[in-house]
Amino acid sequence: MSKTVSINVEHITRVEGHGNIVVRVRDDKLETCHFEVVEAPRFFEAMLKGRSWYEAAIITSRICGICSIGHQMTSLKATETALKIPVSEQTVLFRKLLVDGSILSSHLLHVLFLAAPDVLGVPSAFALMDSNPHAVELALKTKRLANDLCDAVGGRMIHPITCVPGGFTDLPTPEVLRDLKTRYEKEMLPMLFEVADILESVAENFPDFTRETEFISLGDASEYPFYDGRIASTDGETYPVDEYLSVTNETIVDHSTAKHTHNKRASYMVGALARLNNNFDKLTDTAKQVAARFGLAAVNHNPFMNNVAQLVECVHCAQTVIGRIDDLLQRGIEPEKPPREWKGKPGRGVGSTEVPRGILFHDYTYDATGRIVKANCVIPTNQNFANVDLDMQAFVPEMLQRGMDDNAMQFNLEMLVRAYDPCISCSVHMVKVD
Amino acid sequence: MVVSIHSGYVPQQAKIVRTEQMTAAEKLFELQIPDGPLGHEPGQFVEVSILGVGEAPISVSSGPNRGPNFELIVRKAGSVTEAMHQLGAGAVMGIRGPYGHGFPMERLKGSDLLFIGGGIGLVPLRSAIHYALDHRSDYGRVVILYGTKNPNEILFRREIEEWKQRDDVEFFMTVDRGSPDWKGNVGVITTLIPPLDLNITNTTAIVCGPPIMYKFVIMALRSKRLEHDQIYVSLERHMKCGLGKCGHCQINHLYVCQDGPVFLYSDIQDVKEAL
Amino acid sequence: MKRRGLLSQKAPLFIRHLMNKGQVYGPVKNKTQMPEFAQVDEPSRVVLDYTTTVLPPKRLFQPPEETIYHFSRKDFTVEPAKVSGDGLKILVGLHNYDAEGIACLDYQMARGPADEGWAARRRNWVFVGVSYEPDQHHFSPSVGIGPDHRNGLDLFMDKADGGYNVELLTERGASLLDGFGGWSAPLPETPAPKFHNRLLPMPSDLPHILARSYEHPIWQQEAKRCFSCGSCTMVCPTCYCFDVFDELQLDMESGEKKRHWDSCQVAPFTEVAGGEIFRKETSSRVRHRIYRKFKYITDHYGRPFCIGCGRCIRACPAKISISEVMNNLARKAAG
Amino acid sequence: MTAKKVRVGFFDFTGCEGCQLAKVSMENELPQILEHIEIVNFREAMSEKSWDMDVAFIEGSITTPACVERINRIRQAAPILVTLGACSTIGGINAIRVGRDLDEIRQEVYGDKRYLFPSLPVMPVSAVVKVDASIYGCPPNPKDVARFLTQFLAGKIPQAPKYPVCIECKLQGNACLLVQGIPCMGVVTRAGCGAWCPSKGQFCYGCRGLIPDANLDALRISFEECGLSQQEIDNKLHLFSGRELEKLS
Ligand SMILES: Cc1cc2nc3c(=O)[nH]c(=O)nc-3n(C[C@H](O)[C@H](O)[C@H](O)COP(=O)(O)OP(=O)(O)OC[C@H]3O[C@@H](n4cnc5c(N)ncnc54)[C@H](O)[C@@H]3O)c2cc1C
Ligand code: SF4
Ligand code: SF4
Ligand code: SF4
Repeated sequence: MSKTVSINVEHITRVEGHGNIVVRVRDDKLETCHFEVVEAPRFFEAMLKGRSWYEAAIITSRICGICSIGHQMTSLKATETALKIPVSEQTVLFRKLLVDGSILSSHLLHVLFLAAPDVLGVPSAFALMDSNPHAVELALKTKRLANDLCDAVGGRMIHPITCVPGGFTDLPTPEVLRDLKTRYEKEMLPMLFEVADILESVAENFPDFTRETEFISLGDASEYPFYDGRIASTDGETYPVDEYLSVTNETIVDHSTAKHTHNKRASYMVGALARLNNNFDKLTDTAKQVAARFGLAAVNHNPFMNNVAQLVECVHCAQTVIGRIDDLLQRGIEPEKPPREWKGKPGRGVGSTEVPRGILFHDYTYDATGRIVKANCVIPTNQNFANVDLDMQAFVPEMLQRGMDDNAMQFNLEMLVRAYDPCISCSVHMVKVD
Repeated sequence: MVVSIHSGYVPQQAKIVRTEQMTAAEKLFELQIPDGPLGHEPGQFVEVSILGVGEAPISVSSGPNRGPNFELIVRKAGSVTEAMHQLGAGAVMGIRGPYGHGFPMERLKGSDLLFIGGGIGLVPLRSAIHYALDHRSDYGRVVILYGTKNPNEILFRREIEEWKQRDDVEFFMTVDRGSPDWKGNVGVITTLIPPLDLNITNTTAIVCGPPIMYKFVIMALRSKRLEHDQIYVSLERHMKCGLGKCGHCQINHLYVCQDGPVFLYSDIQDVKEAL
Repeated sequence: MKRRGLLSQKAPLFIRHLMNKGQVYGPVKNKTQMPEFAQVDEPSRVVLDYTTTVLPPKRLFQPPEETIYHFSRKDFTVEPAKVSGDGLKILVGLHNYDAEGIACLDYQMARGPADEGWAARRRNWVFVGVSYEPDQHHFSPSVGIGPDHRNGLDLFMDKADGGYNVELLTERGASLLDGFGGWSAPLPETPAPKFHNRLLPMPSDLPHILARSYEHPIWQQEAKRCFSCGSCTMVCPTCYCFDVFDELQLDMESGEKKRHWDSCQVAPFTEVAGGEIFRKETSSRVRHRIYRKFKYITDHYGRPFCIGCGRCIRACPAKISISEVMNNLARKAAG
Repeated sequence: MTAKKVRVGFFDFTGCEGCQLAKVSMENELPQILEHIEIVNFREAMSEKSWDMDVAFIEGSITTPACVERINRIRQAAPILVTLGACSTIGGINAIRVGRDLDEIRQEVYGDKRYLFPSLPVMPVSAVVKVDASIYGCPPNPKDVARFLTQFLAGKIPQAPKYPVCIECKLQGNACLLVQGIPCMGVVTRAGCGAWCPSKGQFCYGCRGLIPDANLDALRISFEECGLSQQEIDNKLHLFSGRELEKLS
């Protein structure tokens, strides 16, 4: 009996931003299968034009509230590179600390509020309150701790206040840092292990699906690279970040307001799984042990494992937070005096960091008055869309073969999209098309 | 040793004994406090609090001799007044006060009284009207002028009927804009003043209404040759504490909550921000 | 007057000594390295050499934000806020004009129904003054608070060569000195400080100048620059206006009645239901502030309700200067 | 309290989702809040949906014809409609592009495929439907959100302050940045954030929009004295308040 399937998920829930899943199978033939981004366009590159060096990070922060710290870091790096604004070692340490916090905060939100309901079989985190109150408590507490770290360093977690070109306008006191360190040791790590226990108990609910693809992230750095590094691929090559255009190759597709990207293959994946696949050996030992409990090792080609990779990164970050605070306390904290005025030469700068959802590029060209004449931002979620489409196109026939009904297929497809942790609001931006 | 502070702000519980919807926006509350009566002078006000929402200064509208309870008439104007409107008989609100200087009813003994109330301004005047009627022989003529924007906004309809019936009260009313079934005067309140036949040397005018009304009423009274020290006004201002501290109700050097809300016109005629 | 020398390096010892006598408050470095009146936990954090603080010491007696009472909506219980009335409190590093500012508010807070919070927090204080080097905004001598002014102070640390000469002014002050052995002989005096700003008129003339300046065009002129931001009044040691509001906890039952400083310079300050704003024009608000400093209360207090600290000038983003306004009015009145 | 829970829907339009995040970031408060409200529609956090609600919270600005349709539908369903965050309340950062030709921007970003993406001038929700109350800020301050909720649940429609950030800045005891020559927008910006940015040494960039009667002439003078060019001053004013400035002129 030949099968006809029509799946149409309008505004998929529990993802950041608006996207639709459209699948049409007629007489066993896959006619349409893709993920449509219908988020309203936001035109950030155009918004940046004419803006001053001290405003770029404020504006690009608003590309995405969830990755606002990552956008600020990337933006600041691009501006500092372009205008040659010096940055102290202390600034970099604090920025890395802030990035750790933002990774934790975002991953915990995604794993526990947005993705976990799928594997735990409930419709939302609110429903989880009845079925698994302890999981909710863990979620709230760990996230609070992640946010507290961001608040302390950035002034606030969403659209941080203190990060400006050349440094910080305000820094936490040693007392605050000491307190955070204790809480990360005594509370954060044990709670993350409990989260791991919960996920491990439902590990069989992660669908078994693999499709070979390329994984791209920062890499080739002295530590697990959230803040710095070269562009690295599981296909073996590395590239300097300012050659990112040759890796991303953005194109416009008709079914989506977000652009698609590809490198050597038809698509590539970015995000926690990509980072882990490229940098497994840089993880802390404890993080590696958590990965091992889920059979996760480099290179893993199951996109659903992205959620597990996020958990592994949480453990890693919680530990690096502790180390970095020790480091800062030992050095002693100097008040910073970031420049209020900057007279530089015109120039171009590319900044890249890893945000929770993958590798991010900001590319600014400044004129002599310190105003942006050209800007480009390439956002991780965009880089994943082509890979999501190809995954779906491979997954649907597999599911048909397993004899799944429409509902089960829809559930699995939504789960697949969520596994990528798409952050659609930031994806909707475009490069200047020449 | 630990000391309590700000006990002056602590409200006492007032129980709502009866409510009456007077117009679409105004509601009457009859309140009872444990050790009633309130002990207020006509023209004084209380700070009413709805815990969690806030406080609002509200005039005591009933006369001091009207039994253990007292009445407030509240216009729905914002948060606190809105919240009050949601309360019915049996509910409790907080009351502190009474505050301020009221109408000097003792001093006015023997005088003819001319009450001029515009809109909700009749609410504080009513306490003085009650007082005058409860001590009717102490006063000369009692004349009441009352104006509202339109007939729908008329307060105290039953009471007004009673005043009209009495032959020791002269009551005149007008509305700014009439309606098909309105038979009475149409026009602003100042139009009621010229026809009055007053015993000028022995009349005291008591005025309360919206800010814009005072100037014109006083002009009309002046052309009747009433002196500045024969006119009392009751003023409204933003108020937060009622204790002469928060500064919101200040008009030049005066605090409405402490020095007023009732002022002798001659005392404030040179106070620039007053009227 | 008894004077004893206190070498600079002994000052922390002296503060430590005071900490044994009572709770010590004073200008301590805050997070942004600015002196701010607060409790002293460590003598070395006290800043004795400063021009002015952003907020005046009134914040110790009327905190920027404070609880009036706690309530529960469930059973309508109301519990007034409490403060500790125990023990001696010592305020070190107070400038003489700020002591006068506290005196101004002592007067105002006791008028009519007394402010219980102020009264309770003002009990048991000993004030230890210190001299200061004026910046370009100070004009205290013009309102009768010259460098030798000692009103309201119990001890005074007069800056001298190499340290301070400590003056004993009251009995209360004397009791603080018992048991401190770190004195030296009186130190050589330093020249009296120079003031860079001043009021032209005599203090007693200020109300008269304002009496005839109500309709003066200067209010409109200043209003063009004024942001109505309220900073001038928020930092003024003799301002005391506040807003009262309720804060409910998320349990929707318990909450607090609170107050925080408010400013007559912002437009909504006089707004009533119906939208009427009684001081609608910026010019009327600019005028109101200055009349409050030099006329309204002055008429019965007998001295300016401004202590010349210059905080309002320092804090004004529009660079409006109360001394300049008064001087312009005085000049116009004279000429 | 056993009172019936208030049924709440959250709806997002064009924005960065920071407001969504601001809500779920109230970890300490969330459990208590959920005792008083029942969330019946919240795409980002849940899969079930209902349109039977007492109040709708709207995030994001109106930027496409589809947005207009959807917000009208929500307005019809919700007795009370509250905007949450700068985008829905004042147009937000999206309104940076106010005053620039929309087609030109689309061309710049999408090239000759621009026809695929219909777009309207950025609008705050109030430009399309009646708004009953607003929570300002980009992002909204969690304390402000909590304050709003408690007041709202206590039966009052909370109003945002009409005075500027400086009041709160002074309550914190900060020395003024503008006086030090740092171009702070606090003097013309609606308070309610607790002077979040100036208290951290950063100038206020006006995310809560302008106060009524903001003295913009004086602001221009002050900013010139800080060394800003006219273009920079315009940029600063248009960062969040593009829509509000348009209303003024
Ligand atoms: C001496 C006096 C006697 C009054 N007597 C009565 C009366 O008998 N009946 C009656 O209905 N009303 C009376 N009012 C007016 C009443 O106090 C206000 O309508 C009420 O405070 C509005 O509060 P709200 O919380 O409902 O409004 P809000 O939501 O707080 O505010 C609505 C508007 O009212 C303004 N407002 C806030 N607080 C006050 C305040 N304390 N006074 C005036 N406006 C304020 C606000 O600025 C805002 O513009 C009197 C006012 C005064 C000063
Ligand atoms: S008015 Fe200005 S100078 Fe005078 S006391 Fe107040 S802040 Fe100081
Ligand atoms: S720093 Fe900004 S917010 Fe603070 S007082 Fe100055 S102008 Fe106002
Ligand atoms: S200080 Fe200004 S920019 Fe910062 S949160 Fe407040 S209003 Fe927004």
